[in-house]
Amino acid sequence: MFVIDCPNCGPRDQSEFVYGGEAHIARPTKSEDMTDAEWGEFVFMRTNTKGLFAERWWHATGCRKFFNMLRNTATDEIHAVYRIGEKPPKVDADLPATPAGEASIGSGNDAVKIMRADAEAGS
Amino acid sequence: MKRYSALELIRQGLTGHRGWDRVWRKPEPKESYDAVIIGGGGHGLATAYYLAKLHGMTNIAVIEKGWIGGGNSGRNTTIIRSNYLFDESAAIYNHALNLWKGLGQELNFNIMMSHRGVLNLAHDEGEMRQLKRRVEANRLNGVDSEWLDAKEVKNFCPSINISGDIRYPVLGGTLQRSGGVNRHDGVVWGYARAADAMGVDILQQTEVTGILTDSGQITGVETTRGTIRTPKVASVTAGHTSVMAKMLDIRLPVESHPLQALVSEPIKPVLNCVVMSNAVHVYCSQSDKGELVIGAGIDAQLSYTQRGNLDIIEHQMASLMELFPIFSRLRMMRQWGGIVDVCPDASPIITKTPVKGFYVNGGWGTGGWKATPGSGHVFADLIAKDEPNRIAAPFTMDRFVSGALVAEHGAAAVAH
Amino acid sequence: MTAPVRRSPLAHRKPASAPDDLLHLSERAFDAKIVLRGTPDILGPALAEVAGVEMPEPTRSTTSDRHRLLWQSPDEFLLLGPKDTELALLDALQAALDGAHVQIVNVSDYHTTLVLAGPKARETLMTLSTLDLHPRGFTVDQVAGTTFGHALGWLVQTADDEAEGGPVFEILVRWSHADYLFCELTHGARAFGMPESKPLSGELMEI
Amino acid sequence: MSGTSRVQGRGLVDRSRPVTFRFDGREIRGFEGDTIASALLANGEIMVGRSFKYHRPRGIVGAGSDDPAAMVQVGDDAAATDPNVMVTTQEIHAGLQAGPQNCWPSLKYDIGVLNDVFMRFFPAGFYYKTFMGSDRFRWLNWMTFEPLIRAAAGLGKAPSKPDPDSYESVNRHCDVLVIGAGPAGLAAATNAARSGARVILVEETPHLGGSLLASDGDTTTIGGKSAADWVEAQKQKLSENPDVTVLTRTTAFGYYAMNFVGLIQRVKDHLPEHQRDAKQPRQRVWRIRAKQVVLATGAIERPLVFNENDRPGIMLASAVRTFLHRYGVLAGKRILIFANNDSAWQTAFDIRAAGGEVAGIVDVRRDLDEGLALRALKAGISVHPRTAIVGTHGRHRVDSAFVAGLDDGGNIRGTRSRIECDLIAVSGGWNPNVALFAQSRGKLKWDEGLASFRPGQSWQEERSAGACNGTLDLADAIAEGAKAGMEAARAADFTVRAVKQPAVETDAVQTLNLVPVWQVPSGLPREKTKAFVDLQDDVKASDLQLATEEGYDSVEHAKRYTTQGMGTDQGKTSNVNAFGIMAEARGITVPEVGTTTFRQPYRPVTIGALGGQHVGAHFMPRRGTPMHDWHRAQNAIFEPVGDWLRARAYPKAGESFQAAVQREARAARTTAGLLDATTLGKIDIRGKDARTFLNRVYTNAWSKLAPGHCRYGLMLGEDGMVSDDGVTACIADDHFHMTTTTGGAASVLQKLEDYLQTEWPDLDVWLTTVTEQWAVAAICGPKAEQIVASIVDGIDLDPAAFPFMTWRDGKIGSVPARVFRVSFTGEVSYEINVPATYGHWLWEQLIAAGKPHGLTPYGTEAMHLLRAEKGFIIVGQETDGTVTPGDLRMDWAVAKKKGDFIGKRSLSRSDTMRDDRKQLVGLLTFDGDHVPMEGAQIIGTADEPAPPVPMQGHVTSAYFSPNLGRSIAMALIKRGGQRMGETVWIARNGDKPVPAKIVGYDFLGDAKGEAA
Ligand SMILES: Cc1cc2nc3c(=O)[nH]c(=O)nc-3n(C[C@H](O)[C@H](O)[C@H](O)COP(=O)(O)OP(=O)(O)OC[C@H]3O[C@@H](n4cnc5c(N)ncnc54)[C@H](O)[C@@H]3O)c2cc1C
Ligand SMILES: NC(=O)c1ccc[n+]([C@@H]2O[C@H](COP(=O)([O-])OP(=O)(O)OC[C@H]3O[C@@H](n4cnc5c(N)ncnc54)[C@H](O)[C@@H]3O)[C@@H](O)[C@H]2O)c1
Ligand SMILES: Cc1cc2nc3c(=O)[nH]c(=O)nc-3n(C[C@H](O)[C@H](O)[C@H](O)COP(=O)(O)O)c2cc1C
Ligand SMILES: [Zn+2]
Repeated sequence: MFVIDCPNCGPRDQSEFVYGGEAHIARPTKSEDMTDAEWGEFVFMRTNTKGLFAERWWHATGCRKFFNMLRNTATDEIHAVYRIGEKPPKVDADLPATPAGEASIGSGNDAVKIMRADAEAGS
Repeated sequence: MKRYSALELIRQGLTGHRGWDRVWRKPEPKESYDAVIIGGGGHGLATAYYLAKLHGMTNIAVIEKGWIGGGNSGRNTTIIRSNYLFDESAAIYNHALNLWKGLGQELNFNIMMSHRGVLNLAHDEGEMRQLKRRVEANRLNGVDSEWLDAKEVKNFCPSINISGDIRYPVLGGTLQRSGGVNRHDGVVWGYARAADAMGVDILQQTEVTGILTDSGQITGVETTRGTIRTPKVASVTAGHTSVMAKMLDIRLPVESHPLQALVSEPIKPVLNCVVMSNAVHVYCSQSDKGELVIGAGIDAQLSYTQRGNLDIIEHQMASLMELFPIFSRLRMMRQWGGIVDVCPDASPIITKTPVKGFYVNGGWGTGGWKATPGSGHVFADLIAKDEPNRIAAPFTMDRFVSGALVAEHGAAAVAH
Repeated sequence: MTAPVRRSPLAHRKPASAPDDLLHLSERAFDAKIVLRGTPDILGPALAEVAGVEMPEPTRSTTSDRHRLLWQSPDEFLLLGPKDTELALLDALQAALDGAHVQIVNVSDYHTTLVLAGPKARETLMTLSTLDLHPRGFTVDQVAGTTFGHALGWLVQTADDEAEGGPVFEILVRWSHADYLFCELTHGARAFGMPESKPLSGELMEI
Repeated sequence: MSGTSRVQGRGLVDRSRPVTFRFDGREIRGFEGDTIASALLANGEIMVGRSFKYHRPRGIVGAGSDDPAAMVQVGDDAAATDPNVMVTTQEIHAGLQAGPQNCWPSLKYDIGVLNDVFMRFFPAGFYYKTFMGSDRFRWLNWMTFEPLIRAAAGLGKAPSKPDPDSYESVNRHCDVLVIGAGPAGLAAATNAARSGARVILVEETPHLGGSLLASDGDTTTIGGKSAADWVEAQKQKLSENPDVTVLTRTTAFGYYAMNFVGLIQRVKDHLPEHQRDAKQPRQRVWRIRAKQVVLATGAIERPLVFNENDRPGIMLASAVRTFLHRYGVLAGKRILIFANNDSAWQTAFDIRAAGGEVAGIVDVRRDLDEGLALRALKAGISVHPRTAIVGTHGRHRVDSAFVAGLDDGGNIRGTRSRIECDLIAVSGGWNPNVALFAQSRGKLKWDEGLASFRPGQSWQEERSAGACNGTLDLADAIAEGAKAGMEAARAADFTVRAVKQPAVETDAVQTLNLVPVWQVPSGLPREKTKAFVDLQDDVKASDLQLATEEGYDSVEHAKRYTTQGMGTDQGKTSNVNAFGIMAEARGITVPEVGTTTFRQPYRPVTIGALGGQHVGAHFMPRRGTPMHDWHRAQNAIFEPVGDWLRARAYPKAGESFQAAVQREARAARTTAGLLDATTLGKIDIRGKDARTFLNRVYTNAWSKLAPGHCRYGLMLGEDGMVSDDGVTACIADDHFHMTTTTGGAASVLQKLEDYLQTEWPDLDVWLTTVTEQWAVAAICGPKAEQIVASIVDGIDLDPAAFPFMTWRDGKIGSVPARVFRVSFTGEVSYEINVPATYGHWLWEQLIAAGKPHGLTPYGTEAMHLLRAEKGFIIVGQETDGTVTPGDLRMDWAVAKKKGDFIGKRSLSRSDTMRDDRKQLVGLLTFDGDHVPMEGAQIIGTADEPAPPVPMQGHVTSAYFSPNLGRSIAMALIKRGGQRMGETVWIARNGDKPVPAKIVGYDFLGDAKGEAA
């Protein structure tokens, strides 16, 4: 379970929060001018990043505020929280070496160990 | 391929089991293939098998970044049923169910397909209405499905608690007798062995790291073992579907979440069927080896870690106690997680893409195991003919533009 | 028509105690409770004037002789006052904040207050709460909106651990969760000899 | 035969307290502090069960939770029996009943052993190769064989009655969590605690001390104290520190993300019934959030894999020491040692020191430590270097071993000779217990000296110390523990000075000098060699080799194909051997093979304990309204609506549910009805932009709604599908009171906050939930006005003054009340809101005031019926997430001109604009007495053709309407809106379809005009 550092209330157990999905998807203001495809893009399409990912959380039981969080979805490491409207800060993260690969440590995906990583364990 | 049989087992038993063939080769990647399938899960291997068997495409490769079956295929609770609400879903899942029936024999590999029956329980008026609607739709679609009242539920599955005292009493449920469970690893291995025997190269420990195109047409893939040329690339990567699509700058309506499951210690048979309940959130069956196999919930956040939180398991166990108080003293032996690719309408994507020669099969979320043969079958058809067939057609990406979702999510109790 | 009777959600529960004053659990119903939405700079003067309380720091509460003001979010505060003062408070606050971009809502009946006091209060709460409730982690006047098992509530510590009788916690819990929480707390404290209250159940649900 | 193997003066068992228990139907005597295992061994018994697959006899191998297979069924009570209990961890107590499992008719004579006879035909994964049916014998498929296989599989039996015990989970935060209370863990805990940090120390066994308790306490001194006294001193230090919590009989079972660690404490399992405190749970889960973790979980000895190594009587060398020193039991009368390293020699010395007989030391190594050899010589122990055990003998317990010499190639040379013995103590080396480290997602590294994996790179805030870190030397382990404890405290922001660590003097063997041997050669062909790796699941070395040859060579495939490490012990003692054997079979190194994934739990955890206290009556809150007690008192039938329980109907004595519903619904239209509507969600909305906000969240227009008025609104998701509805009242120009569906209350508020905070932060609007501030009684019917008039003050109820879709403030007695003239039934209706604490009183006043007028309380079922008569939808019943306002034929509720609102754009997509979508209509069955089933499908023909049958839609609601004297139904039907008057058929399972006419869904029409 995560401990999430609410920008207003401080570190709290994940059970107090509601996940709010991908961050920084602005609702179109001129939807009437959009094609069906463009609108479908807004409603349904997601980047679903493996790696550093900006997402929203809602502190449902506490301050009831939405905020943003930068998390490495390949390791679940939380790198930063920041307020709605702010830009994601720059952080260093242990990102997967290849698009579908695993971070050098912490991914939890021992099950899809790649040969070369196996060999590394020996050294 | 040496055929498996009881006789062969005895023959080998007498000679020290030294004469078995390798289940699949360990080929070096060729320079080029007629098609490359990314993802050596059940769906990917089934796709390869049907491409080779039904479409004569044998110069193909299945590329798997880890070991085959190491994705969701190796970590699901193997619940198989086809009692979906909408015609489109019923069609594809029932297609799969029919293929499951003879699959062990067809593959010459015992996949332990056990048609022991799947119960879906209703605990309130809303669920009763939904499930009855489903039973009726199923019946008219030719899907085996029946309604049981609470007593009939108890008769069919004696270990369930149908007492009226519990928080959400069992009011009734649906039963699909042809539903059940099977041995997930066996399915993966059976497909792999059969596909390999027809010449399909299964490349394990090979990760696709890039997809090559030339003026909007697929030309090959980059892998951790070099570049492979091919005019057709099919992604069947479940949790990693978005990652694959991103290589071609395609966004998909998919989010990848951890989904957990667990097994209890093995015990003598106590649960004779599959039990699923949405309101109380229980998915449970007992494996042939004796463990209770219990599906837990999905974590809200997306994650690629194949792990999940303890509280999900705790809630799950509290729920299990509602329906099966006699399981309280059993013990959880192992818990694990997978990465499921969830679509907003809880239906899969089987589609061509704007890039010619790039096909995507994914979005099966928490419930794609049951579709494995059907999914592979129709996807092979799509890859071979470059057009979705009747069963696959409703599942293209177009629906997220037009709005013609196959909204099992809103309409029915969908999970596993 | 009979004279109005106010009934609290836990009217059917008697205060419960564990032996040796290890723990006391009771309901304090009918506090006046007003939610104030607005920024502290706007609310501050009005609250000082009407209730004599200062604006609390985040996750803290402040008190005056009759009132307690709980921080709930940067723009949300909960004012507690004596029984039957909510309408007067409402009027006074409305007058003091007339025209400002604020919201003032009477929620006196939304919550009731559970008072949990005694040396075993922290341990009891920790059967349900994921907060760090060690005296180093949670101190007097601290406030947290959180979960207690399946119930939601606002927790505030109102007396110090060193105080006679040990620490005192108050939980503001909504009507429909009050019985559940009361019973969970007695259940969690059974090891200290607390008599257990069983959650209400037995509603007929089968036709 | 009691106590024959006890050694005087040793062990922590209390010899003044004998305990008798039953095993396999016999009385066994032991002492308080014994486990089943130590008591059995003391009585000369070692066999306890049968293996999973071949039903081979299984005995005690380990002395703790690492034992692979010595499991029994405890308790013979149908409710409180426990399968698969490890005899090595279950403490004995009076009244304990234990019996063997997985054997029939008895432990000694087991039919299942036939599997053993045919073992050669049942290699790993044999079942994948048969039972799949053939063209000729299709019936010979899995469905035929499965029941037999299932009955043979499994181990113990589940209870058949609900668990009488209770469980609990608690939360704790700490600065330093130390797992394992061996020398390293004790040093870590005491040194961390010196800093003032909050420390929790967890130990799986009943005692602190770890491996120190498994050694001769007199020959080792720590800081000048005997080992036992040192442990006692540490214990004392810890217990005096109020910031330290020590938990024994507690296992850390799961290391999760962000230093969240789950512990399982066995509170009462070791106590006899009469000593079990009813106030305590049977087991308790501790959910620990630690700033820092110190892992000091020790090392697990691994056995050697040799031919016929699974006979009862073949035991880990360290277990022999543990039984001797911790329990004062010599596990055998004549003990043979078999090893590839120095540490097992200690076992030989200890046995001699305790007066036992050592049959010899068989060691596969050529070069032995001279000092050790000398010590053996002095102790009169014969040593066989460069020798291996190649076979064993004995029916239910080993009685002798066959040994043979090894050549330099590691192959058998010369002839076999026989050594008589009743116990073989084996050691293949030590595996650092890295399970928790690996769970925390740390990276393992291969240690050549240990020939095992140990912690490499940490990922979480954690450090390993002592044997689990590969540090086997006692002094080093203590120093490492102390350092880890201090570093952990510092990392948690405490200061602590280093102090001198105690000097350690010991003559215990501290060296290892291991020569790895993954499979001891037997000189026999593979098929004749029964060299077991996983004793529980009967995985032999040959199975792993076969798997490799067949192509299941990835460690994960081999695991799944052979079931290696998939038993209840999860391969604690066997996995590394298996990896070694696979490496040899593949011709690669062990680290190249890699490990399988370590998963939670470290040791199986009771399912009930994971559920904790949140089961049964505590499962979910039963949310009730202020009027709930009244409904209960009337014996109402309830229904769950989300977490709420709502009264569904109030049948009178002897009245059926259906009759009650009909009566209630009739009364609501003929006299008056009263509904508890408290559960509706309510949101107070305030701010100068409130109207703009409502315009954006609802489909219809809100700009002109005047104060005092109410309006019905539909809410969509961005996908254009109806997601909620409700009536919102304008209180003042900048102030609204919104209602939502009961189930939607929380999600609507979240959604509104979301849009407000993230999309439209420029809007000046505040939202506050007031759902439970108000109790709501909805009274309707011809007599409603009269009844309301008799209790409400300050409101002119004249319809002209208080028209439909308005609200007024008034008073009931002295209680302020807000009354809404809205209607969900089509009847004149008043929704009276009072502060919740007056709800019960209000309800009673209405009941009393209504009595003379025939006021009848009605439940949700009649409410559903009444609204259907009037053609009002219920979100979630008429809708299912696929329904637009147009589909509901409620275009009137969608403002075309007001600008954007949530979901608007989706309504003009090609599919949502299709004209053959399903639309909501009314249905009147030709037979007015027939009430269609809700959920029934609509078809186009009078007879049901063979499937697949084209379906046109389904019945969403259906009732017998007492007010219309016939059945009514609502249905979503393709193109329904354009098919008024058409006949369709409602399919019925097994019966002829029922014809029905498509009609509008306002069944009452203008007769009851209170419609939005
Ligand atoms: C806990 C759990 C329980 C479930 N229970 C059920 C159930 O009871 N019933 C049911 O019907 N469904 C269930 N499911 C869902 C089901 O498991 C999946 O829908 C199904 O197995 C998907 O199969 P697949 O072959 O598409 O995916 P996978 O088996 O996941 O295969 C995808 C493969 O792609 C590989 N891959 C990814 N990226 C790359 C790359 N770049 N290069 C090469 N290879 C790559 C992965 O390593 C993986 O092996 C469950 C899922 C989980 C996690
Ligand atoms: N000479 C050798 O070959 C050899 C081998 C192994 C150990 N040792 C000895 O081990 C000692 C090292 O001490 P140590 O403290 O590292 O190990 P230890 O074995 O003394 O203590 C480990 C403790 O951790 C407990 N434990 C393990 N897993 C647990 C869990 N999940 N939850 C709760 N408790 C758990 C065990 O019950 C045990 O008491 C040295 O004295 C050394 O001599 C020697
Ligand atoms: C249906 C099913 C049954 C399983 N039974 C067992 C079992 O008996 N013992 C076991 O240790 N693991 C069992 N597992 C879990 C696997 O060991 C493993 O955890 C899972 O395949 C995920 O892989 P991973 O843990 O290596 O990541 C089972 C898994 C599934 C899907
Ligand atoms: Zn917060």
